[in-house]
Amino acid sequence: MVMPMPFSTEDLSIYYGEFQAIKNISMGFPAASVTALIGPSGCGKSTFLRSLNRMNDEIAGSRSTGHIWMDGIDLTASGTDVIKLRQRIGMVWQRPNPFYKSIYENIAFGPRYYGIKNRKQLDEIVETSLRRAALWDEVKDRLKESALALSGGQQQRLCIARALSVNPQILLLDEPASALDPVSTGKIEELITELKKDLRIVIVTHNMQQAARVSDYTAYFYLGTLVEHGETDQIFTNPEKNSTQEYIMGRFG
Amino acid sequence: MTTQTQILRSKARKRAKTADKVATVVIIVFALSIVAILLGLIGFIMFRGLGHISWHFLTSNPQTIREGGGIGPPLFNSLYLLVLTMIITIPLGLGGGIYMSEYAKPGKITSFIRLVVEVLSSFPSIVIGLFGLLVFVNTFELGFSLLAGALALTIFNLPLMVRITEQAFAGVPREQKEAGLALGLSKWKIITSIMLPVAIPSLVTGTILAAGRVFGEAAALLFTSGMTTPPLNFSDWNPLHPRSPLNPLRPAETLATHIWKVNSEGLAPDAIQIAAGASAVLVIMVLLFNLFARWGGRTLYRYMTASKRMN
Amino acid sequence: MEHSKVTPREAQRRRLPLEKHRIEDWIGRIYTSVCVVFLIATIVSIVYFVTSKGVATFAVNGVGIMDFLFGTRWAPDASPPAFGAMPAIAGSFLVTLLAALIASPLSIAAALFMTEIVPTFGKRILQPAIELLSGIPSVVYGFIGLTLIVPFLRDHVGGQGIGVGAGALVLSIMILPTITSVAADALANLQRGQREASYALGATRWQTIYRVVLPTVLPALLTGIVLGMARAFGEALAVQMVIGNAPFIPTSLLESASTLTSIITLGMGNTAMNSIQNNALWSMALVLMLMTFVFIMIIRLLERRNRI
Amino acid sequence: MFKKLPIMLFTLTMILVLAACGSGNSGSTTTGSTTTGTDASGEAAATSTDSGSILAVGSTALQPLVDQVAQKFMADSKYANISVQVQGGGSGTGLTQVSEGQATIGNSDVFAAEKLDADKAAELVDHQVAVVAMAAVANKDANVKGLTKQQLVDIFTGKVTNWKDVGGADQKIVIINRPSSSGTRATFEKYALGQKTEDPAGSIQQDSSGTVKKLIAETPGAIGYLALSYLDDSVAELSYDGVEPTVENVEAGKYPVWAYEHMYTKGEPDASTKAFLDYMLSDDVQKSDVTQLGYIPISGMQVQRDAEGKVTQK
Repeated sequence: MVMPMPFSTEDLSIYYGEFQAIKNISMGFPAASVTALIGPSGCGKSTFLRSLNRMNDEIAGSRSTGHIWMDGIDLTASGTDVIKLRQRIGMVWQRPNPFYKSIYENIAFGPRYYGIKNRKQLDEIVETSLRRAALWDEVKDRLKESALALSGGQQQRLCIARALSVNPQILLLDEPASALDPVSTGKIEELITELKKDLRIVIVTHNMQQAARVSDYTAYFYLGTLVEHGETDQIFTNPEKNSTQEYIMGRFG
Repeated sequence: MTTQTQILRSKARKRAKTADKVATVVIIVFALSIVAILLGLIGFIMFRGLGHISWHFLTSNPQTIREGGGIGPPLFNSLYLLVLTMIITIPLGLGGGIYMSEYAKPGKITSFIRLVVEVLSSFPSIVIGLFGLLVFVNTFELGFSLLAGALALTIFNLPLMVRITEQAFAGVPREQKEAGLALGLSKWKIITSIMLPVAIPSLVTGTILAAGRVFGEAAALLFTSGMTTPPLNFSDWNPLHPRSPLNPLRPAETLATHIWKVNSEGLAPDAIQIAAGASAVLVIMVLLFNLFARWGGRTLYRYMTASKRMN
Repeated sequence: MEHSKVTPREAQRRRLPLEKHRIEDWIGRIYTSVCVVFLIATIVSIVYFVTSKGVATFAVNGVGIMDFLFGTRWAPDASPPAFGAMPAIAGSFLVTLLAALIASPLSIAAALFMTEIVPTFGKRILQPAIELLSGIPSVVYGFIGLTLIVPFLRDHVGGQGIGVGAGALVLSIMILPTITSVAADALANLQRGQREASYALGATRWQTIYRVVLPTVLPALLTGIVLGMARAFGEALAVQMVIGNAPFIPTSLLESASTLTSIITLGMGNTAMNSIQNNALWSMALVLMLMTFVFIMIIRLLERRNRI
Repeated sequence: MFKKLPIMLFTLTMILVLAACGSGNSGSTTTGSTTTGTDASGEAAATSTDSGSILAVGSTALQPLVDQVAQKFMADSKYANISVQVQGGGSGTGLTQVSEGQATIGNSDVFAAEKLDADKAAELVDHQVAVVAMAAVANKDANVKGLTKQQLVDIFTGKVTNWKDVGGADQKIVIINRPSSSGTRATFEKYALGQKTEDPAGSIQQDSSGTVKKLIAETPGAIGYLALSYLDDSVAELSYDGVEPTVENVEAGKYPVWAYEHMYTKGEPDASTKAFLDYMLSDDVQKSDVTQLGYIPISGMQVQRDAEGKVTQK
C-alpha cells in the first residue's frame, strides 16, 4: 500500500440527494505547485474544490464517500474538526467577498480570532499579508476605510490577503479572476505564481489561457468524472483523450 | 355576413374599451378614496389635537377634575415601557430569529416553530392581556406594573422580532458566511461578528417599526400595566425607589391607555381636548417612528457599506 | 522585524484556548435554542391557561357548552343567570364580515392601482400612506369613531349612530392596510410574462386584470382578506367604543350589538376572579383563541393552494 | 408530565427574568404586613417611625379620590415612611386581589358579598369611605323633569318606549345602560328600580361615565344614569319620585339612589393601613377632597344602610 500524497483525494464521491455530482475521483496535489481544474459548466469542478475544505457540508442534503488525505489524516472522517481543518485551507471565490469592515479588520480578524491580541503583532500580520497579496502600497494609507470602498480587483486581492493572514498550507481559488478586468486579472495571476512558492494552490478556471499560464498541473473534469490529469504542458499540447483535446481547442477557438 | 361579424366584433371591442375605462376609473376612485381617508384621519386628528399641544401639555401631570392637565407621565411611561419591552424582546427575538435562519433544519420541528410564531403573532391583543393579567399580574404577583406590561408586550413583539431577525439574516450575502467558514471561524463567531453587522440596518428598521406598534397598544396594557400612575418624583432615578419614574414595579398608564381613560372616565372639563391632544401626540410619535426607522436603516446601511472611516 | 517571525500558526499553537470554537458554537446553539424553547413555552402556557380558565365555566360551574355557544340570552347577573354567548359570537362574525366586505374592494383596488395602473405614484404616495394607516393606534381609531363616525351616522343615516354599522366602518379602516399590503405583494410578484402575453393578444387592461391577473393571485388576495378578518375579529377597544355593547343579536345595522372582545373588556375588571361571571368571560377568550387557530388554518390552506 | 414541561420551563424563565430585575421588588410589592408595632389604636399610633407600603386596587370610580388622598397622605411628614400605591382595574379585580392577599386594600363600588363567595367575603373588613349618588339623566330634548320609580322601571324594562308616555316629547327612548357587571348599574337597579333588569334589544351599554354622558348629551331621546359628580348642563338630570338628586337630599335620606364606596381589607388592617384609612375618614379629607371630587362625605350622612339595603337613621 502506497502512502497517500500529503494532500490528495481517494475515491471521492459527492452526492446531492440522489444525484452524484462527483464520481470516484482520486488525485493528488503536489506541494509548491498550482493545479488547475478545468471543464465545462456543471462538470463538478467547483463542487470538487469546495469539498476539499468541506464547504459542501453547508449545503443541505449533500454527503460524500471516499477520503481526503492531508498529512496522513482523513478529512472526511466523522470525528474531524472541520473548523480547525479550514483554518489550514484558505479559500477565495469568484466574487470578492470582503467583510463589511475596514481593510485592517478584514485582515486582522482571523489572526485575532486565533488568539493574537498584541496590536503590534497584528499590525505586522496585516502588513505582511497585504504585501504578499501585492495590495500594501495601494491601501497602506487608508487601512481604516471600509473594504467595500475598494475596486473589484483590490477587493479580490484583499480577500487573498485575508486568506493568507492565517498562514494556510493550501489555497483554494474558485475562478478568482473571472469577475475582474484584464489588468486586475494580470495582477492576480502574477500573485498566484508568486504565492505557489510557499503553498499548494488549487484553482478552478474557465479561462484556458489562464490555466496554461499559471498552473503546473491541469485536471479536466466532465460530468463529475476526472477525465484526464497531468502536467499542464502535456495536457495542453498533447492530451491523451479526445474529449480533453476538443474541450481545450473549443475554448481556445 | 362578414359585415355583421365585423360590426359585432367592433361592438365587442367598444364594450371592452368602455369596461376598461369604467374599471380604471373605479380603481382610481377607490385608491384615491384611501388616500382621502388617510388624509382625512390625520387631518382630523391634527386639527383637533395640535392646538392643544404645548410644552406645558407635554410635561405636566394629568388632572383629575381641573382643567389644564398634561400628559407628561403617560408620555414618559410609554417611552419607558418601550425600552423595557425592547430590553426583554430583542435578545429573545434575536436568538429565535437566528435559530430559524441559521440552525433550523427543514423538517417537522422547524415548521412547527414557524406555526408557533405565526399563531403567536395573530393572537388578539386582548387574549394576551388576559393571559398577562392571570400570569404576570396575579400568579407572579407583579401587580399592575410596568414589568407586567412589558412582559405582555414582549409576547406581542417576540414573533415580529423573530421574523425580522430571520429575514435580516437571510438577507446577508451567502459569500459573507462562506468567507467566515473558510477562515476557520466557528459558526457562532460568524453569526455574531460577520453576519450581524451586515444584518444590522434591516434589523434596526424592523425593530423600530415593531417598537412603534408597542407604542399604540392599549388593550393588553389595560389588564397588565394598569390605568394609573403613582405620583412620580422626577429627580429620583433609582429604579428601586417606589416613586422613581424608573421603578419597573409601579403601575403606569401609557399614552394609549390614557386616551382610553380620559375618553371614558374623564372628569376634567377639557377631557375631550386632552384626548384629542394626546391622540395627536400619539400619531405624531408613530409617524416619527416610521420616518426614523427608514432614515436610520438607510443611514446605517450607507455607513456600513461606503463610509470613509470605520473600525 | 523580530515580530514577523511569530507566525499566526505558532501563535495559535501557543495560545489558542482549548477548543475555543467548540465552546462558542455550544453557547450559540444553547442560547438560540433557549429562545426558541421560550417561544414555544409561551404559546403552550397561553393555550394552557386560557383553556383551563375557559373550560372552568363548563367543568366547574356546570354551564352547558351548547347553552354557552348557542344560547341567545346573556344575563350573567340575573337570577338565575344565563350565559348564552351567541349574541357576542354573532356580533363578532357580523362586524368582521361587514368590515371585510367594505375593505376588500377598496384594498384590492388600491393594490391594483399601485401595481397595474400607476406604479410610480402608487409606490411613492399610496404605499407610505397605507403603512401609516396601519401605524395609527386602535384607541385613536376608537376616538375617531366616537367623535366622527357615530355623530355622522346619527345625523345622516338615522338610528343611534352607535351600532354594528359604526363598528364595521371603524374596523374596515383598520384592516385596509393589512389586505392592501398582502394584495400588493402578490400582484408585484406575479410574473410579467403572463400579463404581457395578454396585452399582446389585444386585451384591454381591465380584461387582463380581470381574466389573467386576478384569477392567478386569488388565493393570495383571499389570504390577505382572512388576515384582515383575523385582525378585525380580535380587535377590542375601537369596537367596544362604537358598537353599543347590547347583548343581543342585532336585527339592523344601526342597532347596538356586542362582540366577544367588547363583552370581555367591559366585564373583566368588574367581576371577581374565579366567579362564574368571570369564568364565562374566559370562555369567550377561549372562543377568540380558537377562532385565531381557525383563521390560521384557513390561511395555511390558501397558501398551500397558492403554491401549486 | 410531558404536557406540563413547557409551562414549567416558561415559569422558570419568567422567574429568571424577574430575578434579574430584582431586588427592588421588596420595596413596592410587600404589602403592609411589614409594619412595626401591632398596637394600632388609631392615628396616634401611626407616628413618623411607622413604615410600610400599601397597595390599593380596584374600582375605577373610587380611584381618583384614593389617588388624590394618597398623594396628600404621603406628602404629610407624619406619614413620611408609608407609601401608598393606587391602581384601577375594577371592583372585581380589587376584591379578588385583596381577598387573595395581593393587595392591601380592595376598592369597591359594591358590597363584597355581591361579587365574592360568601366565605371569602366574610374574611374582608369593610371600610366605607364615601357615598356616591346617582341620578337618572336624559337628553335635554326629551323634555322631562322627573320620573317616578314605576316610570323608570317601565322604561328600563322596555315597556315604555316613547317619551310622550311619561309626559315628555314625542320621541323614541334610547337607553344608555351599563354592562350588567357594573357597580353603578347594580346600585341603580337596586335602589332606583328595585329590581334587576335585562336590557331591551337595541339598548346601548357603556362602562364609562364619560362616554355615557357624551352619548346622552348627543343622542336624541337618550336616557341613562350618572354619578352626581358627572352632571353638568349638557344633560338633564331627573328627579326621582319628585325628589331632586342633590347632596342634601341624599344626606337626609330622602333620595335613595346612592351607594357606599368601600375600601376592603383582609382581616383588620395593620397600623399603617389603618393610619391611611383613618386619614381617609378625617374631616380634613372628607370635607375637602371628597366633596371636591363629587362624592358625598360619609360623615354627613344622616342615615346608614347595610348590605341588605335596610336603611336606618344614624
